[in-house]
Amino acid sequence: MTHGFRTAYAIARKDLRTELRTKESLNAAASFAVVILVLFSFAFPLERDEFYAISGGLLWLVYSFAGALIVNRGFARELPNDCLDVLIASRAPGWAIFLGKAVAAFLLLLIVEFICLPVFGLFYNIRWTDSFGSLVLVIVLATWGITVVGTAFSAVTVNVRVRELMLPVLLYPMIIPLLIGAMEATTVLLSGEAMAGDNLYSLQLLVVFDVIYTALALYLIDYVLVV
Amino acid sequence: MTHGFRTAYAIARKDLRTELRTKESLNAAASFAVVILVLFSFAFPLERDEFYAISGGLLWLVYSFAGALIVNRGFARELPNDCLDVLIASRAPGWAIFLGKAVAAFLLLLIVEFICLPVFGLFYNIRWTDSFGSLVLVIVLATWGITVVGTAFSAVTVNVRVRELMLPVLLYPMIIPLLIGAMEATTVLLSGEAMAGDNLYSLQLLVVFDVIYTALALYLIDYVLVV
Amino acid sequence: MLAVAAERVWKYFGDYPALRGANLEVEAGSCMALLGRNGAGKTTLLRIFAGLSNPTKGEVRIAGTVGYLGHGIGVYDDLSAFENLTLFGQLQGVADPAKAADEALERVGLTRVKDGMAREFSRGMRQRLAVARAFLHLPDILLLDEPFTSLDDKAIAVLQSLLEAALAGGSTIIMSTHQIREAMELATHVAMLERGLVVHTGPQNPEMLADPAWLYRTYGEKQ
Amino acid sequence: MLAVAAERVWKYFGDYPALRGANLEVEAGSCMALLGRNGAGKTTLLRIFAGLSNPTKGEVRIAGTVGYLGHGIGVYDDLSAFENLTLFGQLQGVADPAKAADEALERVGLTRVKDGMAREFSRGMRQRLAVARAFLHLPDILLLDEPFTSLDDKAIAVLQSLLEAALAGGSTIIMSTHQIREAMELATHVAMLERGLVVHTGPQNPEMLADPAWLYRTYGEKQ
Amino acid sequence: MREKATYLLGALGALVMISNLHTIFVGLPDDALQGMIFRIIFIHVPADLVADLFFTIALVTSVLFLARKNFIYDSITVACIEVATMLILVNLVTGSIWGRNQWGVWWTWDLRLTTQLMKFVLYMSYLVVRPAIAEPTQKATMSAIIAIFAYADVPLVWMAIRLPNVRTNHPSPVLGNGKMAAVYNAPFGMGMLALLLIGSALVLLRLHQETSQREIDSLRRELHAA
Ligand code: HEM
Ligand SMILES: Nc1ncnc2c1ncn2[C@@H]1O[C@H](COP(=O)(O)OP(=O)(O)OP(=O)(O)O)[C@@H](O)[C@H]1O
Ligand SMILES: Nc1ncnc2c1ncn2[C@@H]1O[C@H](COP(=O)(O)OP(=O)(O)OP(=O)(O)O)[C@@H](O)[C@H]1O
Ligand SMILES: [Mg+2]
Ligand SMILES: [Mg+2]
Repeated sequence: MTHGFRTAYAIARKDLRTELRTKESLNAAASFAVVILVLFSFAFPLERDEFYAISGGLLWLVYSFAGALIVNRGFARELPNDCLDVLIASRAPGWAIFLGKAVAAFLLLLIVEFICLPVFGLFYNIRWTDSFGSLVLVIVLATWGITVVGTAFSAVTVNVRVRELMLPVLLYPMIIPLLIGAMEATTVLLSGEAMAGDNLYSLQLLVVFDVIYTALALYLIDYVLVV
Repeated sequence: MTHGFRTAYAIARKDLRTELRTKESLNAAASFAVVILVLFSFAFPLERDEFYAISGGLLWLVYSFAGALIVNRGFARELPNDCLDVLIASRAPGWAIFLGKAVAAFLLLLIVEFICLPVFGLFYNIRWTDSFGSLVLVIVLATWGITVVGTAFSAVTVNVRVRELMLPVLLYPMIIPLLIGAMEATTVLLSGEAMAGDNLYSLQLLVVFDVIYTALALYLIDYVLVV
Repeated sequence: MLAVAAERVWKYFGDYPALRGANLEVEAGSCMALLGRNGAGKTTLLRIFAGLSNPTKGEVRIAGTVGYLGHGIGVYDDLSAFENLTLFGQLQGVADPAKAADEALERVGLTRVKDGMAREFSRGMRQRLAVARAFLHLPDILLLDEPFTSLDDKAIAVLQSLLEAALAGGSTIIMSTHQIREAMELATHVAMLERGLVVHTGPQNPEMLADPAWLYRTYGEKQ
Repeated sequence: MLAVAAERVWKYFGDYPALRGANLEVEAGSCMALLGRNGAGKTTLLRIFAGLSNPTKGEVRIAGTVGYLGHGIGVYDDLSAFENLTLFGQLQGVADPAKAADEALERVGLTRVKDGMAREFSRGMRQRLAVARAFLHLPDILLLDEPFTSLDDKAIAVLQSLLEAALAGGSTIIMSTHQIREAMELATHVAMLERGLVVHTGPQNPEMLADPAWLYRTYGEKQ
Repeated sequence: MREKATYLLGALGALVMISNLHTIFVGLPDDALQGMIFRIIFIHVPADLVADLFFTIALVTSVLFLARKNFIYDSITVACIEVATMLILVNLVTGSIWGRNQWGVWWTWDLRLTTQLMKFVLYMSYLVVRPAIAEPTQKATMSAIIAIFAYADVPLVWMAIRLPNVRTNHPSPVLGNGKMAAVYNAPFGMGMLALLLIGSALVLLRLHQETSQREIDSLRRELHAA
C-alpha cells in the first residue's frame, strides 16, 4: 500500500515534470480553450443577460474539451519507447500507476481551468469572483470526475489504432451526467444565487459520480493494463 | 498534370475505400457530433425562437469539431508502415497527394454533415428543408475550406510528437473567419431569409477564403512533405 | 534451482493460439537463447514472463525480480538519464534510488552525460541507458527481446560485456534473437520455439556456434 | 555507367551535420552494401537518394526509376495485397497497374492470397508484399534500408533470392545493413560511412566474407 | 558590440516614450468627447501598427526561409512574431481598458475585436506549436508555413473597420483621412517611433538569444552524438 502511494506520487511527479518542461498539453489545452471561447461567442450572439443563463454550460463545454485534450495524453505519454511496458513490468501496482496519472492530469486540467476562468469572465462580462469558494469546490469535484473517467479511457484506448478519435467518443457520453451537474451548479453560482437547498442536488451528483467512477477505475485498471 | 490528377484520384479513392471499410473516422465523427448536439442542448436551455438565432452557430460548431476529427486522420493515415515515405518516393507530385487527401476528407466530412443535419433539425425543432439548395451551397463552400486548411495542417503536424493536440490548436483559429461566414449565412437561411443583398457578403467571404487557402496549400505542400 | 518455468502455457490472440502449451525451464544463473522463426511466439512468451501479458491457460513461475528490455528502450525522452533511472528506482522500490542510479550510470559508462536529456542521446547511448534501466535494481532475471537488432558491432560488444557481467554476478538471462551468432557468444542454453511450442531445449554446443543454421536444420520443421 | 552518384553531399539536422560532404558512385548493375556504425548517416543518405529528404548542399544524380524499402514495409494494412500493388502501380504511372500487380505477386509467391488484407499477413508474407511493392515498376535502382532486420533465416533467404533475381535482371541495389554476413552474400561492392563521410568504397573481397569485423578494423576509425 | 547597439536602441526608445508621455499628459488638453482616456490612443494604435509591421517582416522572412533554407530567416521570423504578439496583447489590453471606459464593457464580440483577438491567438498557436517539433529544419519549415497561413488575418483586421456593412462598435478610421486633430499628429508619430525602437530592440535581443541557443544546442548534440 505504501509502495503503491509512493509509486503514484513518483508517476504524478514524472508526468507533471515532463509536462511542465515541454508545456505541450498545457499550451495546447489553454489556447484551444481560448479559441473555443471565441468560437462560442461568435456562434451565439446573445445579450448579456442571456449569457448568464448559459454561462455554466459554456464554461463546462470549454473545460470538457480542454479536459479531453489533457487526458488524451495520459497513457499516450507512455507510448514512445514502450515505457508503458516498463511501468507494468516494474513492481508498481496498476492502481498506483492509474492514480499517479489521474492526479497529474487533474492538476494540469485545473491549471488550464484557472487560466481560462478570468478570460471567460472578461470576454463574456461575467462576474465569477463573488462566489469563488463554492465555484472552486464545483470545479474541483467535476474536474476530478472528468480526469478519472478520462484517464481510465485513455488506458483503454492506448493501444487502439485511432486513439485520438475513440477517446472523445467514449468520454463525452460517459461524463454527461457529471457535466449536467457541473453546468447547473455553475450557472446558479454565477447568477449570484447561493449553493443551498435544491441547488445542493447537483453537488451531490458530482460527489456520487466521483466516488463511483474512482472506485470502478481503481478496481478495474488491472484488467485494462495487462491483457 | 494528367498524371497528377490521376494520382490525386487514386489517392482519394484509396482513402475513401479504407475509410469506408473500417468506418473509423466516419463512426467517430458522426457519434461525436451527435454527442455534442446533446451536450449543447443541455448546456443551453433556450427557447425555440432563441435557437433559431443561434442555429447557424450551433451547426457549424458541431461541423468544425467533426471536421477536426476527420482531417486529423488525413496524413496520419499514412503513418503506419511508413506509407507516407512510399507516396513521396513514388513519382507522385506533392500537390496531387494533397489534393487526393483533401478531396477524400471533404467527401467524408460531407457525409457526416448530411447525417447530422436531420438529427439537428429534430433535436432543436429547426426546419432546414425550406432553403435546402442554398444551404447545400454554403455547406459545400465552408466544408471545402475546413478540409483544405485541415489537410494542410495535418501534413504540417504529421511528424509532430503531439499531433492530436497541435492540429486543433492550429486549425480552429485559422478557420474562424470561414466559420463566421458560414454561421451567418446558415442562420440567415435557417431563419427563412433569402440569400441576397447584404447576406451575400458571407458567401463571398467563403469563396475568397477557399480560393486563397487552396492556392496557398497546393503551392506550399511540397515544402511540407520533403524537408 | 529453476529461475523461470512455464508449464503448458497457451496464449490466444482472438482465435489464434500464439502459444500452444509451451513448456520451458530455465536454470538460475544460465543464459537461455530463445530461437525460432518469425511468429513462433518468442515475444509472446517473454511478455508473459515479464508480467505484461496473462497466459490464457497454463502456469508460469518466476523466482526472483525481473528486468525487461523489449523492442522499445523504455526510457522517457524528456527526462535526463539520471532522472529516468531514479524514477525507475522508485517504481522498483529500490532503497536509495539516487545512489542506484549513479551506480548504474557508472556501470554503463554514462556518468559524463547523466544530466543530458535522453532524446539527445545517440543510438548507442540510448541503448546503454536502456540497459542501465533494465539492470538498475540488479534483477535476478533479465528478459531481453531481440537486444542486438539494429546495433553496430561496437554497441553489440558493449551490450555483450554488460550481459556477461550480469551473468557473472549470478543473474539469469533469457533473450530472444535472430542473430544467433551474437547470441551464442553468451548463451549457455538454447530453446527453440516453433508455432507456439518449445520443440527443443538443451545446452549450447559447438555446432551451433560454427553454423547457426544447424539448429533450424536439426530441430526445425521439415520444409 | 553510373546509376547513382552523390557529390559532396551535406545534410544538416539543425546545426548537426549528419552528412559532411559524402561522395558515392554506384555503377549500374552492381549491388552496393552501405556499412557504418550507428549514426554514421546511412539512412540519411538513402533517404536523400529516394527523394524523401533534400540535401543541404551538394548534388545527387539518379539515373533511372527508384524503388525504396525503408524500415516500415510501406503497404496499407486495410487494403488487400492486390489493391496495394495496383495503387502503387497507379502512383508510379505504370501502364497497366493490374497486370503489373499480378506479375509482382507471382514473383514473390503471393498469388494465392492476393485478396487477403495486408493486416492479416504474417511477418514473412508482409515482407514479401513490401518487396513486391518496391519492385512493382521494375525500378532501375533499389534502395533498401536494413532489409534483413528482425527476419528469420527463411525470410532472409527469400529476400536474398528476390534481390538476386533483380540483380540478374540488371537492377542496381544499394542497401544499408549491420548484418554484414547476410549482405555479403549479395554485395558486389561495399561503401563505408563514418560520421557523415564515405571513408571507403571498393569491390567486395574474400576477407569481408570470412570476417565481418575486418572492414571496420581496416578502414574504421582508430578507437 | 551587437548587444550594446541593441541596448542603445532600447534605451533610445524608452527615452522617446517617456518624453512623449510627458507631451501627452502635460502638453495636450483633454478630449472634448472622451476626456482624459483618449490619450490611450497613442499606445493603442501604434502597438498594433508596429506589430503588423513585424508580422509583415515575419511573412517575408518565412518565404525567404522556404526559398533559401537559411536559419537566420527562421530566427528573425520567430523573434518578430514573439515581439509582435506581445504588442498585440498591449493593443488588446489598452483597447479593453478604453472600451470599459467608453462602452462600459471590457469586451464585445464584433468583427474588429474578434479578428484582432484571433490574430493574437493565431500567432500564439505558432509559438505553441514550434517547440513541439524537435528537428530544427522541420521546425523552421513548418513554422514558416504556419506564419504564411496566419498572415491572412492581418489584412482581415485592417478591413474589419473599413468594409461597409460590418457589425462593429469600434471607431471608424481616423488616421490618414484628416479626421484626427492636427495637434495629435506629432505625439502620435512619437508614439510610433518609441514603440518601433523598443520593439526593434526586443526583436534584436530575441534574435541574439535564438542564434546563441542554436549554437549551444548544436554543441550539445555533437557531445552527445560522440
Ligand atoms: C479590445 C478592444 C479593441 C481592440 C482589439 C482594438 C483594436 C484596434 C486595432 C487593431 C487598431 C489598429 C488598426 C487599424 O487602424 O485598422 C485600432 C485602432 C484604433 N482604435 Fe482600437 N481596439 C479596441 C478598442 C478601442 C476602443 C474602445 C476605442 C475607442 C473608443 C478604440 C479606438 C481606436 C482608434 C481611434 C483607432 C485608430 C483607427 C484608425 O484610424 O485606423 N479602440 N484598434
Ligand atoms: N497483439 C497481437 N494481436 C494479434 N496477434 C498477435 C499479437 N501479438 C502477436 N500476435 C501473433 O502471435 C504470433 C506470435 O507472435 P510473436 O510476436 O510472439 O512472435 P515472435 O516469435 O516474437 O516473432 P518475431 O521473430 O517476428 O519477433 C504471431 O503469429 C503474431 O502475429
Ligand atoms: N530527423 C532527424 N533529426 C535529427 N537528427 C537526425 C535525424 N535523423 C537522423 N539524425 C541524426 O543524424 C545522424 C545520422 O543518422 P542516420 O539515421 O542516417 O544514421 P544511420 O547510419 O542510419 O544509423 P543506424 O545504423 O543507427 O540506422 C545521427 O546522429 C542521427 O541522430
Ligand atoms: Mg518478436
Ligand atoms: Mg539507419
